[in-house]
Amino acid sequence: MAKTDTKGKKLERNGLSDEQLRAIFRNMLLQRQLDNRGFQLNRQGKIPFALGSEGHEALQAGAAMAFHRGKDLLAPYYRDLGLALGIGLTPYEILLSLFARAADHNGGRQFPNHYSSKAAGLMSFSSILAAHIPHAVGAAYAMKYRGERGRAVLVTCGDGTTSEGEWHESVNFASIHKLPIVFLVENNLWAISTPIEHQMGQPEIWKRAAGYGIPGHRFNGFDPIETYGNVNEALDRARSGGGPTLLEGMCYRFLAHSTDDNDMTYRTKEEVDAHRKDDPVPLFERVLLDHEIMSAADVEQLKRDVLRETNEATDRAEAMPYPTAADLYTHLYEGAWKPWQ
Amino acid sequence: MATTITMPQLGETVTEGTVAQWLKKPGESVEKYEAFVEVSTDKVNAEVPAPVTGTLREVLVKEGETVATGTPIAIIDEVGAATQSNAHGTEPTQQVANAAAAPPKPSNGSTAHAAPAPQAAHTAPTPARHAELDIAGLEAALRMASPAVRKLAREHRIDIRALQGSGANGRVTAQDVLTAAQMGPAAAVGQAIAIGTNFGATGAPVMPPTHAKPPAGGTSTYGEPIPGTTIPLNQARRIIAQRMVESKHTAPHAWSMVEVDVTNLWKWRQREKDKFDHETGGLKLTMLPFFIRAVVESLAAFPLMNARFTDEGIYVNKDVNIGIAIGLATNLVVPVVKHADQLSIKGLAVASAQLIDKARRNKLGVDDLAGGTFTVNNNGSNGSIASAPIINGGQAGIVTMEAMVKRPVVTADDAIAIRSMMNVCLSLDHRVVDGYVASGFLADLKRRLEAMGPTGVL
Amino acid sequence: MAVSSPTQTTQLMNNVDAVRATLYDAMKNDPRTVILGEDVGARGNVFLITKDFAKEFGPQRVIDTPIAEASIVGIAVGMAMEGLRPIAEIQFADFIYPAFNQIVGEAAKTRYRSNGEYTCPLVIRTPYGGGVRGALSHSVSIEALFYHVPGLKILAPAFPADVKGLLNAAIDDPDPVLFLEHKKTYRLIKGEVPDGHYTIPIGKANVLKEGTQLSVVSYGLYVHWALEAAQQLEAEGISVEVIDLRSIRPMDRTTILQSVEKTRKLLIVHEDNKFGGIGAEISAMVAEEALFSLDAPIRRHCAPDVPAMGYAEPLEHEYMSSPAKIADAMRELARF
Amino acid sequence: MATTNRTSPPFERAGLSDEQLVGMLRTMLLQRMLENRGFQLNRQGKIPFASASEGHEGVQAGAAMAFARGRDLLFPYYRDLGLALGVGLTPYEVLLSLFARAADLSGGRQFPHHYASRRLGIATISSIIAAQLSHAVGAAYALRVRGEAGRAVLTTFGDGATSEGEWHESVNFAAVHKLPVVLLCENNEWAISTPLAKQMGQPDIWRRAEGYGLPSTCVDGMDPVACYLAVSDALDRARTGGGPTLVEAKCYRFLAHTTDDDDRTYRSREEVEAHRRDDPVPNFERRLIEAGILTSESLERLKAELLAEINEATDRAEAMPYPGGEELYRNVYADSTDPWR
Repeated sequence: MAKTDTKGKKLERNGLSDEQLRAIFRNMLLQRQLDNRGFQLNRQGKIPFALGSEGHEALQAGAAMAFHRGKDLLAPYYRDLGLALGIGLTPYEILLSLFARAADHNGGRQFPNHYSSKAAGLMSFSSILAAHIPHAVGAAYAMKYRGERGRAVLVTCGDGTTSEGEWHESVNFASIHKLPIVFLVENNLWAISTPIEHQMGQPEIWKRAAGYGIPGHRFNGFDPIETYGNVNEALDRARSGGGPTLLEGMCYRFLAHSTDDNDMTYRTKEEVDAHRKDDPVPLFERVLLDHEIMSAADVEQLKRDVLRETNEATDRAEAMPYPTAADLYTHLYEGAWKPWQ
Repeated sequence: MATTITMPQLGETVTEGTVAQWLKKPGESVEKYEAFVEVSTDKVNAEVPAPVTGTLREVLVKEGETVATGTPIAIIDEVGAATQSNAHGTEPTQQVANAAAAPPKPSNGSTAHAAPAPQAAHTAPTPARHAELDIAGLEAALRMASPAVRKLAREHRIDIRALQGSGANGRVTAQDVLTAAQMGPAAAVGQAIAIGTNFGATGAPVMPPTHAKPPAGGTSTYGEPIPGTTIPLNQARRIIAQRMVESKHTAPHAWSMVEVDVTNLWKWRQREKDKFDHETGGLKLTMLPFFIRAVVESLAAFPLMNARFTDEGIYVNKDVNIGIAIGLATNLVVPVVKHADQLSIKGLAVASAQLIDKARRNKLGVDDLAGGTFTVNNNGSNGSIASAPIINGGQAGIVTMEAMVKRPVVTADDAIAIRSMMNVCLSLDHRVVDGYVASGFLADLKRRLEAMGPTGVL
Repeated sequence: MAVSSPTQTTQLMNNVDAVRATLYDAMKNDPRTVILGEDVGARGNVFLITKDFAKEFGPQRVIDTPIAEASIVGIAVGMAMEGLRPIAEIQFADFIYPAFNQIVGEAAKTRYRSNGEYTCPLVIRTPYGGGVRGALSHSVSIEALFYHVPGLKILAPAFPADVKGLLNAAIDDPDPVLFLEHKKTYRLIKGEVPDGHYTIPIGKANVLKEGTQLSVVSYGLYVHWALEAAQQLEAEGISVEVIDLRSIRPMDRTTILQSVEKTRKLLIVHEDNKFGGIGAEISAMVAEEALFSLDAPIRRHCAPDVPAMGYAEPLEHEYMSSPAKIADAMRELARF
Repeated sequence: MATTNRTSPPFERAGLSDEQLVGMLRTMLLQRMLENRGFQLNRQGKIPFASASEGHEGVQAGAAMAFARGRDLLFPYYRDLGLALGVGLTPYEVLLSLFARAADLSGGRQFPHHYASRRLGIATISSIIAAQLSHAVGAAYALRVRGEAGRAVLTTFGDGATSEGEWHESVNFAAVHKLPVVLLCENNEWAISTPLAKQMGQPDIWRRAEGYGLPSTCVDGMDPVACYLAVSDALDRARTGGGPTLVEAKCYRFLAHTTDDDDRTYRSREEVEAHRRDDPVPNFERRLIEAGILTSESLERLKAELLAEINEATDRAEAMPYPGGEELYRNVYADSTDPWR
């Protein structure tokens, strides 16, 4: 897997400004901090469940930077904390979702990390793998049908999801109609306990693109800049009527699938540690330092800010009320819930 | 010691009662005067208060079972009393059997004639096997009674067992109950005139044991009369038959009729009715109170008409209590206006209206039904212009108001005029009075009625 | 017909015409409306319901999809989330199972799981039902599999005027609606259909025939047969009330109860098999709400509990009811 | 487009004996004559429904010849009359299915051409597109688990079926486990009224194979010998542990989808006539005559024999009884049909 250039060599920044690079890094730190907070709260017994996206930070921060807020739509899956943050969700909103408070976007109905925000262009999705992909394709169809140039849909999923029939049906439909959509697979090599080699007969998801007649690319998802470059190019193609692209970003799932999972039952510590060497957060930190985009002091300050922000958001969210029992009955249909009239 | 409780006689001439519901279960304690059983009879239903304080030891009559008055129905162990030998338990039950085997003579004789019972499972064909068959019939009928049938039967106070089911396997259908309910009054009209004040005359329902509060009153109802089949007797019909025969056999009936010009009375009533309705908050002013007024005045003039025959002699009643026959949808009851001679027309109007209302709401109690000395029947409401009513046992006579019809009549001054004419019929017990008195009474009544209106003070 | 009024001009249509006319108006009047499904475009649907739509409205609005039912519904869900008014077609109800998750797990939950932020105004049309020699995979009834699902609405009109009024209501509805069209009635049933746009309220049953001795509740093809049977019985002096549910979820409690309280006997007739069918819910509801109106056990006259009707004529005949079979069921209950 | 690699090669018998070659022609003729009979009976009002596979004779006769009777398993779809005949189904059995008689293999339950015969190794199928794929893969897995080397599963499907999620899921699973299954696509360019261009984003189904890590071949489906070669290679690979192969045979559907369909509504006569030039039946007749394997006389005799056989089978089948109504309740479960206990 290609490593990001370090000190000495010129930094290929794919047109990203220092400010954007710092924003990406901030997103990555925030993401890791919030993931960590979720696990802490779970171990404290304050929340029943949390999901980790550790290892996906660079991929998600880079992809989010290519996303046009207010124009593009994001159809994510449940491991997209960084994408959600990157397109505008606040730590407070993330914690409302973790605490399942009434003020959460979904009124505390959904699992953590199942964000939806019409304002942010973040489509509602369920925990069912690949179920959101046809929705993204439908949304892309709506854009194309209305002739909305300059808009595209970014739909993400893990490697395991590519085995779902709906993934195939969706990519096929999008390719037939040349829809403005980017299929971004965050290949972290593990579907809970199923490794990629049990997921497919050959390990490269991007190769499926040819079978649909669309472009496909694979990139190093540990490198936010490379990620940005690929996603940005694909989104631009989609926005300008060039049709769909299948992207495969390689990363790794450092943590267990969720707080309910023990990954040591199916993979070795050695394997995890081997990948730790590629951990995108310290890696990118070094890049920023080497190229003097941030000073060590800046980094420390940033980390403190992120922690403070996370702590404040935690306290604020925890203090918010739960939904009431009556909320169970709202928003089933427009109007009253009546199986009998 | 143990006290045996017997089926009370709720109202004169009532010969049997039905245990509607046990309010206490064996083993439960009961205070003196505390209601412990609900009994319904031909005419009324009532909660029976305990005569002593103690524990209900044993229940001798099942819910829904009908037994003769005086039959032991329960045993209460008085507080502190040692439990008695179960002779008390068994003996009374034998009494039930005996009571059933040997009911009052007249009923036995009378019903025996008209009591073929092809549908034994649905009714008690003869008093002789009455008690036990009621239970069998009860079970058979109730086993197949749908929720709707049970509900309708309650509403209309129909004895499901008495009906001939038109459904599969003779099941009583909801429609059967409704048909019966509609036929009720029609079936009752014939005897209504005669049995007006006879409290035992119409049948009481035997309600399902599941039923909580059996309403008062009752009716004798029938399924579709199917030619070539025999409609089984129910309790009510038996008693009606018994009363008719009894009265007709014991009291030699004499009959007479006069024609009355009620043109002015009618005008008067028309003039007063709206004002009356308004003043009384909606009570209806009918011809009945005017008629009763005239009757009580005539009775005052002819006290022998307000008497009854006894072996010791003719007992002349102190009070003038007028029974009014009221036909209901499913029944005919005869509540009594007490001291009718002390009431103005308006008073009579209110009193009768209240009784009618009570009757319609099944709220008549024993007192409302007891003590009649003479009976008035507004038979004309059925369109009849003449009828030969049968006297009610223990009274000297009964008068009917027949239908009022407009007819051309020759007036005193030989003119021909359209007048509202009404026949008044009288049946009297010839043992009490003779034709001379009777015709005098009728002439007096006619004069009073024709003198009423077109104006006056109610 | 409930919707006809003397002032309205009407046209004689069969159910295919009614669906077509309604879809046509929807396409004409609302550019947000798109139709997607297998063979809906060039072929104009296998029953020719969308005949020539593609020519008039273009392939962008009349989408011939690949053979992929899960995504037909799933893509429609996404379209609905993003402001289109998709009308998805499942070519035969028998093909709907791959889309089960998209209908039950996604469409029906979209509004709920987003706490009202996202909605799914979607119509899924599908021809269902037998009697057309459709064998095991072109004749099933699917309503019982879906009417258990909160968040979904299910309609099954039987008459052309109802088809139009309810399909309009479904298209206007802000929530997902499964719209069932009985394929045997497609060309068999004709009726006057009012001109112009009108809707029939979802959840309102229709008393097709008043009666006093027996209530019959049905929908779809069997409503027509129940009506025919009821007329037979009328001649025999048995007065039967026939109710066309039209809407399966939500369902019209009031009309059913009023009828049962009047007739005291209830017969539910449907083509779907009995066990856990629509009749089960109606029976339970009536038992809960109107026990003391019942003068007989509630009866259900439904298909036998076998997976589907066989292809051979006698197998289909055995599976399907008929006016005669329904009349017998009515007589038996009336006799009770 | 599909007509590309259709260059009719110099006569290649691929090691097939004269008898085998004539056997293939016999199957092809029988298939076409039986289908014609199906349409005749439908137009006579004697049967409610018939479907056609005219244009598929070549690929089916060739594939059937590669199929090892008594060893391999066949999971066909509803357009595989020729395959069924080729693996041993008799015209009489086909006509019982058309007439839906009690003696039919499905007892008259199934649509025509939904054959199932343990004797011949033909699995039971529904009319549901692509539903047989996962079954075939499961059967192949069973062969693998039971260690039955030398056996393979042949499953067939149309081009439209490749769009189904189940197709994707099944191919992927077969690839992951290197199962002994051959996935034969009879690409006739039309899914009822939907042309290939609306079925997928590029015209070659075989190109999908790489995305699953499968070998694939594409053959002229109008050439029975070429199809025999491709399918027998694939089957041999499968039987010897070489895993699955995706074979695309490009053919054409000459007739409407079924007796209920009118293809004039969606395709031009010109298109159909253009493909008639590639009609496999006359072409193969000519090739056998040119190769001196048949004379026009022996060919006529063969046709006369087949027609007599079909006529006889028609009369026999028609004379057979329908299943009784009670048959409806059989075989719902092993035991009672009653849902209550």
